[in-house]
Amino acid sequence: MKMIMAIVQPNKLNRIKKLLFENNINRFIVDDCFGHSDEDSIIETYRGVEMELDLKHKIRIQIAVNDDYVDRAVNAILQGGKSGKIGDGKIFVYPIERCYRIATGEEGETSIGD
Amino acid sequence: MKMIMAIVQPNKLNRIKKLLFENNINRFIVDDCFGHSDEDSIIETYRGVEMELDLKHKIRIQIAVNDDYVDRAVNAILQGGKSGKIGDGKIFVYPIERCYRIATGEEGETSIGD
Amino acid sequence: MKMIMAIVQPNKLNRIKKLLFENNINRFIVDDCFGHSDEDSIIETYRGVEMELDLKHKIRIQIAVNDDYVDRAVNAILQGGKSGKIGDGKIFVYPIERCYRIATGEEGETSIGD
Amino acid sequence: MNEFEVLQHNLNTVWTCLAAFMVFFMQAGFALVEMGLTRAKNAINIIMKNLMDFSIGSVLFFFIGAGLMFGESNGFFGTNGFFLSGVTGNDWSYTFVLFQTVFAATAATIVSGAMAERTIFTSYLIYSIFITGIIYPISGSWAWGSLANGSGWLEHLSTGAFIDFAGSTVVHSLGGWLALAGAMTIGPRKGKYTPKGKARAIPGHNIPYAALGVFILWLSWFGFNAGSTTLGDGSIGRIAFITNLSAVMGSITAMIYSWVMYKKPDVTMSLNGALAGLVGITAGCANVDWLGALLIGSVSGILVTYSVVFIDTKLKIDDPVGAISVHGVCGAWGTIAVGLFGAEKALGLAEANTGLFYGGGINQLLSQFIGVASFMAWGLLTGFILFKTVKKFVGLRVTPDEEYIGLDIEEHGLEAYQLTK
Amino acid sequence: MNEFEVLQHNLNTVWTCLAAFMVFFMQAGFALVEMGLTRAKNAINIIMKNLMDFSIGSVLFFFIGAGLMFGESNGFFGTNGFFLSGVTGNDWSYTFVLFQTVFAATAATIVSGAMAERTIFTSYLIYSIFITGIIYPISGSWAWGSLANGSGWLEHLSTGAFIDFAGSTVVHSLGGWLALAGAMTIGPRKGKYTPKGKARAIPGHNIPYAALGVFILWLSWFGFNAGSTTLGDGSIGRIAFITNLSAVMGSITAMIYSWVMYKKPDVTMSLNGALAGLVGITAGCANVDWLGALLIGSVSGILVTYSVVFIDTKLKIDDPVGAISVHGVCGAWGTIAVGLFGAEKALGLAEANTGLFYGGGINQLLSQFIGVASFMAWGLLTGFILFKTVKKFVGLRVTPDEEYIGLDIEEHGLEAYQLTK
Amino acid sequence: MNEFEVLQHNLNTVWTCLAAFMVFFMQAGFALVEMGLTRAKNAINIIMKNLMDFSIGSVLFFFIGAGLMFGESNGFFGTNGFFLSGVTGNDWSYTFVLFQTVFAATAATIVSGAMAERTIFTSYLIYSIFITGIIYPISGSWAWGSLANGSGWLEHLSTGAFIDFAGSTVVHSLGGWLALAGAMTIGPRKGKYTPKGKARAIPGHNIPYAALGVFILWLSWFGFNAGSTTLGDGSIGRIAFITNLSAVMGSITAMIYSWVMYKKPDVTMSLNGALAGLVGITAGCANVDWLGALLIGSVSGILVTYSVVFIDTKLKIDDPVGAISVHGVCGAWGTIAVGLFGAEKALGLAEANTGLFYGGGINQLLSQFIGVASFMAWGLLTGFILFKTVKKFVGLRVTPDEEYIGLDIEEHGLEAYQLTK
Ligand SMILES: Nc1ncnc2c1ncn2[C@@H]1O[C@H](COP(=O)(O)OP(=O)(O)O)[C@@H](O)[C@H]1O
Ligand SMILES: Nc1ncnc2c1ncn2[C@@H]1O[C@H](COP(=O)(O)OP(=O)(O)O)[C@@H](O)[C@H]1O
Ligand SMILES: Nc1ncnc2c1ncn2[C@@H]1O[C@H](COP(=O)(O)OP(=O)(O)O)[C@@H](O)[C@H]1O
Repeated sequence: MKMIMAIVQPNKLNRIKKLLFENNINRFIVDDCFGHSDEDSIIETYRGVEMELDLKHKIRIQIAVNDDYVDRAVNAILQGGKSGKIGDGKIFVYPIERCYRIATGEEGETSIGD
Repeated sequence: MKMIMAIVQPNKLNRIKKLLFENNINRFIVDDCFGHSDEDSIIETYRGVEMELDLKHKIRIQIAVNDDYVDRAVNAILQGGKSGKIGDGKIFVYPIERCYRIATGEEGETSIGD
Repeated sequence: MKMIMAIVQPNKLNRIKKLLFENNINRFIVDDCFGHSDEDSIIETYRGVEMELDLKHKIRIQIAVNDDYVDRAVNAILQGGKSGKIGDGKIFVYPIERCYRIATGEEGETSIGD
Repeated sequence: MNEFEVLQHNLNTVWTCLAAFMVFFMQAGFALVEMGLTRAKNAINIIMKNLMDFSIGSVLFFFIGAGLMFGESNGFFGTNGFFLSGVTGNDWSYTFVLFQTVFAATAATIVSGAMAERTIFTSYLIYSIFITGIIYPISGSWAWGSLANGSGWLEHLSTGAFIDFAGSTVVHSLGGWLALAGAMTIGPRKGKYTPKGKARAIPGHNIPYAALGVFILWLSWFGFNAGSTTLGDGSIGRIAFITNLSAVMGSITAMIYSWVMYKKPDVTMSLNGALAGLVGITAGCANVDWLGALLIGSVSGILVTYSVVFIDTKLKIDDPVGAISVHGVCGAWGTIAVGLFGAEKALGLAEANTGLFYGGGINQLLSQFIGVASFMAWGLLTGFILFKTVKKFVGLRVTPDEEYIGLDIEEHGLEAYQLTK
Repeated sequence: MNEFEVLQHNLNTVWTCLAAFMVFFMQAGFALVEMGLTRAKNAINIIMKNLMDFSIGSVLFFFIGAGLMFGESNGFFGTNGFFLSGVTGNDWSYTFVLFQTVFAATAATIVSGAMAERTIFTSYLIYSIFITGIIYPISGSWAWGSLANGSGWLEHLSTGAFIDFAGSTVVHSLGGWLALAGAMTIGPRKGKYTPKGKARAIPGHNIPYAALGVFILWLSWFGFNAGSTTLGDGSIGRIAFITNLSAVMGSITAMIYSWVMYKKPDVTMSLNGALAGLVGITAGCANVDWLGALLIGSVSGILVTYSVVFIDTKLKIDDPVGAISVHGVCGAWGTIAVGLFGAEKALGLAEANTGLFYGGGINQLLSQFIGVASFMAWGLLTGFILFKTVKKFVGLRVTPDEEYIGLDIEEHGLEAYQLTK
Repeated sequence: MNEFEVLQHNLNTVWTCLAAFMVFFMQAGFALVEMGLTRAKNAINIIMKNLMDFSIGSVLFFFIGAGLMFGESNGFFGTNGFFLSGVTGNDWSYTFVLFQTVFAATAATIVSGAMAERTIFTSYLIYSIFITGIIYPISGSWAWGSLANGSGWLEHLSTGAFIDFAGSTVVHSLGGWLALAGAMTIGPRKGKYTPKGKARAIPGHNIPYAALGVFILWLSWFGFNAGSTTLGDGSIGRIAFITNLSAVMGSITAMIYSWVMYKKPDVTMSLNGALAGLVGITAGCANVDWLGALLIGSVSGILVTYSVVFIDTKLKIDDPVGAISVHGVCGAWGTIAVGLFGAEKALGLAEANTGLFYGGGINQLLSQFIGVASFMAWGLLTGFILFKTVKKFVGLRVTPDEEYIGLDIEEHGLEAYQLTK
């Protein structure tokens, strides 16, 4: 079992969601985060004093999948999240050892999705 | 050392916290996230136009523990988070290799908790 | 490749950012979370009824790095996040198996940073 | 009318209209206070309730309520002047009815606060209709009927006419008792009490809204009280002054009391204290002197703080915004206080003072008690009948799931905030 | 002037000034409604637009607009009284011009809502200048010129003078038609329609702001309508009453209609409904009776809801706040309705009623149509010329990137909220 | 009084009361501006400060301040009329004192902004008491004593009476100088300056609040300035007009100046500009013509922007909301400007103009300088004594930890927002 964590542009979320559904991946979580990379920082002036807005709003997606679903999920995100420009984001994959479904208490591969 | 990440219903947080404390697990972080699963999406109409609210508000709990604490923590969450209905959430366990306590700089098993 | 996740005090973020940049670590994400540890809970009274504020506002930093960057990153956080008091936070390191840059689709060590 | 009278009449119209506009603005104030002191997931529902009780209430009061309240009375309620028949063709009547309408809407809005975060929207509309259309105007006619064509029994007590100048009892405490009946019938919000019955705090989601709401209400209250003269004459400055003095004392004593009792100066209690001072002085704002105002306000501020905690933790009645304490308890107190501090002679308004402490004997105090008691009885009686009936036939309370998810999504299909998009 | 006249004049000044202050407050109301119904990332831009169109508009109207609108007319616009030459040395003129200025600012502000979230700030300033300085006062002179020294052709129609008491058409529907031209010229927001042209919902970010804005506008509208007498006399109570009745009916019917059509009582539609009722009654608030007000408001509430959805999903014109429907459509409806419900005789204002349904024949209705049509033609014509010209020479729309990141950061270098710091 | 006089008196009462209500509403405006321009973690503290300085200030001014300011003067301050002894039994006095009270509260509130986010609440209460109860009324008596029974030395200068019609100096710049003393004594917020002394930006947490606050203040200012006639006569329209003209010019020039200097039109500067224009015109709103207003406002807008940056980055005094610049600097400028632009003759108010540029010679300008200088000296002197004393005996500043966590939790035990629950 793997966890996929992706950092993407907020305006790509809907496209990625659609592609995930099409690939039969229906379980994930999403939240807001703020990222720094080589994207230009914005320098603004507040009441005459400079300030640097160096953290850009991004969306973080987390998907736990069985091993055979990893590629599909990654591809869906790669495809849906791409504009080809710096700032498009990253995907990270890391192992998980156990998974439980709280509603039933069941453990293991079947608990991750349907 | 393991990291336990759980996605639970917001109204279960207090119960889970209580059970964790009872099991002597006193260190964790909590934040808001938005999840999609088989739970029904809500279709609403905004100014005559349909919109789908397919992301439900969830709470994410993250707990880093030494190996002998994993089962206790998982059980506390399974018990506290359960209503038996779809939407109750998931628990994922994955390995961590190192842990540091910032206040002291110490590394390793002792740094994770007391 | 490793993922470094740190929980730190909000007022230390700027110092940590500066140290990361100095160590040539320019890619990370940051968000808000709420943590519980041995730090004292605050007991407040709202309209004559006691309530416990036992979750403190913290900042979570996540940095994915190649193996040779781990120590630098950890040290930067240890140094920048330290005040020596309880509540300073934790750093966790865990393995990641794959990494993709969405803009280019490239995979592997080069995709993680420059 | 001679020219002077025409001019004074025009001035009265200008003044009363402006006061009515200010009282209208109370709807915004109440909505903000109620939203601020409850959770984000129910904010839209609160907006809808405030918008709709004013809207439906206006129509009903125009057509029915005004007749019940100000028509020729059968002793118990007015019997003519329905469907604006008393209004058309007379400019002053429009002004008067408009002013009275915005008052009527207040009573229903008070109830909204005490039953917030768990009431079915349809049921809310239904009981609002009865409150503004029937319950409020009938009892209103007892005390205020003679302002137009009616004649209420409380105006003819043998102990002297019941005094409630701008409505501590007629409007506010009636609303408070209805709120009490409502909050008891519907029960507390999920999670408000532990299984063992200990009260839990459910903090409001936006204290700045509550504060802005209180400032708006305070502003509006100048119209409420000083406007109740419906006369643009010299007395309005005094009434406004007296009103303000009570309000500021209410906020001061509530702050001090909460500081002493709960260790920190509590913002929501201080805000409630200001409202309590305003509710308290509403009955006597034209009849008491500055010392009276000072005392009425000071007591109100303490009373409201004590009462909020008592109702919440001892009676275990869940009133998210403190409506019962602010409007019911302090409204009653302020009305009774006129029997203690009535200073008409000292103010040059009458031959003698009516207040017990001002040498007026016990009579006025008795009248005040009779008035307060009859409104309390009426409010609780009609309230329980109304809410139990609605509960039986339509249901009063949303399902636990709806309550958990929030009325905004469940009843109105929208969330109040989308702050990160 | 004799003493009575002096006093009445003073009273008129007090009344008109207070009404002007209230109308000024509309700027806050419009800003809140527009912010509430759009996304957080453009809130500061909306604030700047409202602040600046009022500021620049005030100066322009003082110096130029007032002359064009109220100077001696060449039949098409006023030709003197520029640079305050008609004002100085006459106290009443200051009051009058101040009152008219706050009206003029409204027209530009209406456009702002329909073009929100995608317009270049500089371009906004430019077209605002033309609207408040030239477009609005010229057409305004046609209907209202004779309030001062002018004389408009719509005041001398052979079918009888066009009636638009407080500006359903002169102010609101003109603004609405300009908004239509603007929204069409600039095109929809990114993501508003799917590639296949299906409308997508872009929910507002802060419904409580929208609600507070509506309450503020409602309050201000009492000044807008009743203040348009510029006379402190008995009629203002009636006008305020009539205004309120239409507003409440608008919110009620909009709520019901949205409930029936879209399954839940929709908060933003109900709020729009109240505004629609207010816009609708503005033309006839001094000329219709309560039945007329009831019907005008009721129709407005339904009309606005229908129109918002129609414009959004059928015409595919993106108007984030519904400005075209509220101000354009309901303004036109309300103006025409005066030809249906004009009840001057019944109200004791004139020899005969003018409304078709009140026995006044077809003439007034024709006048109303002529008025509405000429403002519509003027608004669309000048609007398209203006927006196309600005588009050509300065550009109207921010880049897709700027639109995506938000105008607050891109145009003003600041985010509206920092809630977690 | 004959019947005319009675009517005029009634009209004056209505007008002055309404103006007082509007000025009261400034408290909401100031609270919103201050909250909006500071961080979320201190919002409740700001609410409490505004509520309490008005509440405590009202009581103090009623009982003590009014006597010091308007009692018979010993040359330096009033010596009778304490404890409302001058008020009771006279309707007009209530109105007058109410109006003056809401002014007095303003001075203390101004200080609050400059010392925001780091002051101990108890210390705030203490110094508020001294400002409203003693410092403000004493200097107030110098310039305004003769409005009632007093007689101030600034009213009898050999160069002619000091003119400060509605309080650019008496209220605003006094508040500004006290704020300067306070901000200097307490020192900058943690993190405001780098170790090397470079200013850092600490953006406000809710710009929409700041904007709503400015609109509310602007509305209230019409009451502040035009109400200062305490006469419902023709002049109020002119005063309101002049006031508005200066405000709009302030916001325009501040926007342009910030645009030129810092590349983008800055919203908080534009909002400050409007306030600066209002503060600037307050002294001369009854004495200057439109050209004067235009210039006073334009200069105010630039001055405030320049001054905010200068005080922040050069003097390194941390004033989160710009109170010193808006009220102190622009108040002084506006007062001096009366000596430049006084146009009494042109306005038909007096035999001759007093302004230097209007042919009035240098005398009035000298009087204005004397007035401004004496208030500045008084404000700084009493301010430093007051703040240093409080600092010594009670402490002025919260601990670094409290400042870091926020005053809301630390001083009041509650957070302002719970948006995700
Ligand atoms: N190594 C990393 N660790 C954590 N977050 C990263 C990393 N690389 C990129 N991100 C996140 O992804 C966002 C987008 O990155 P992007 O600019 O596309 O990366 P790159 O410049 O490497 O192509 C950044 O704002 C940052 O939040
Ligand atoms: N495989 C997964 N990966 C990421 N998040 C998940 C996964 N499965 C469930 N979740 C999260 O947990 C929440 C509750 O899931 P639930 O509906 O109880 O899952 P299931 O339908 O599998 O029982 C979902 O809203 C989603 O946010
Ligand atoms: N084992 C853990 N798992 C998850 N979060 C932790 C853990 N230990 C500490 N934290 C987080 O770090 C924050 C600061 O911890 P701190 O009080 O410095 O830890 P300690 O008391 O162990 O030194 C806590 O509020 C909590 O959110």
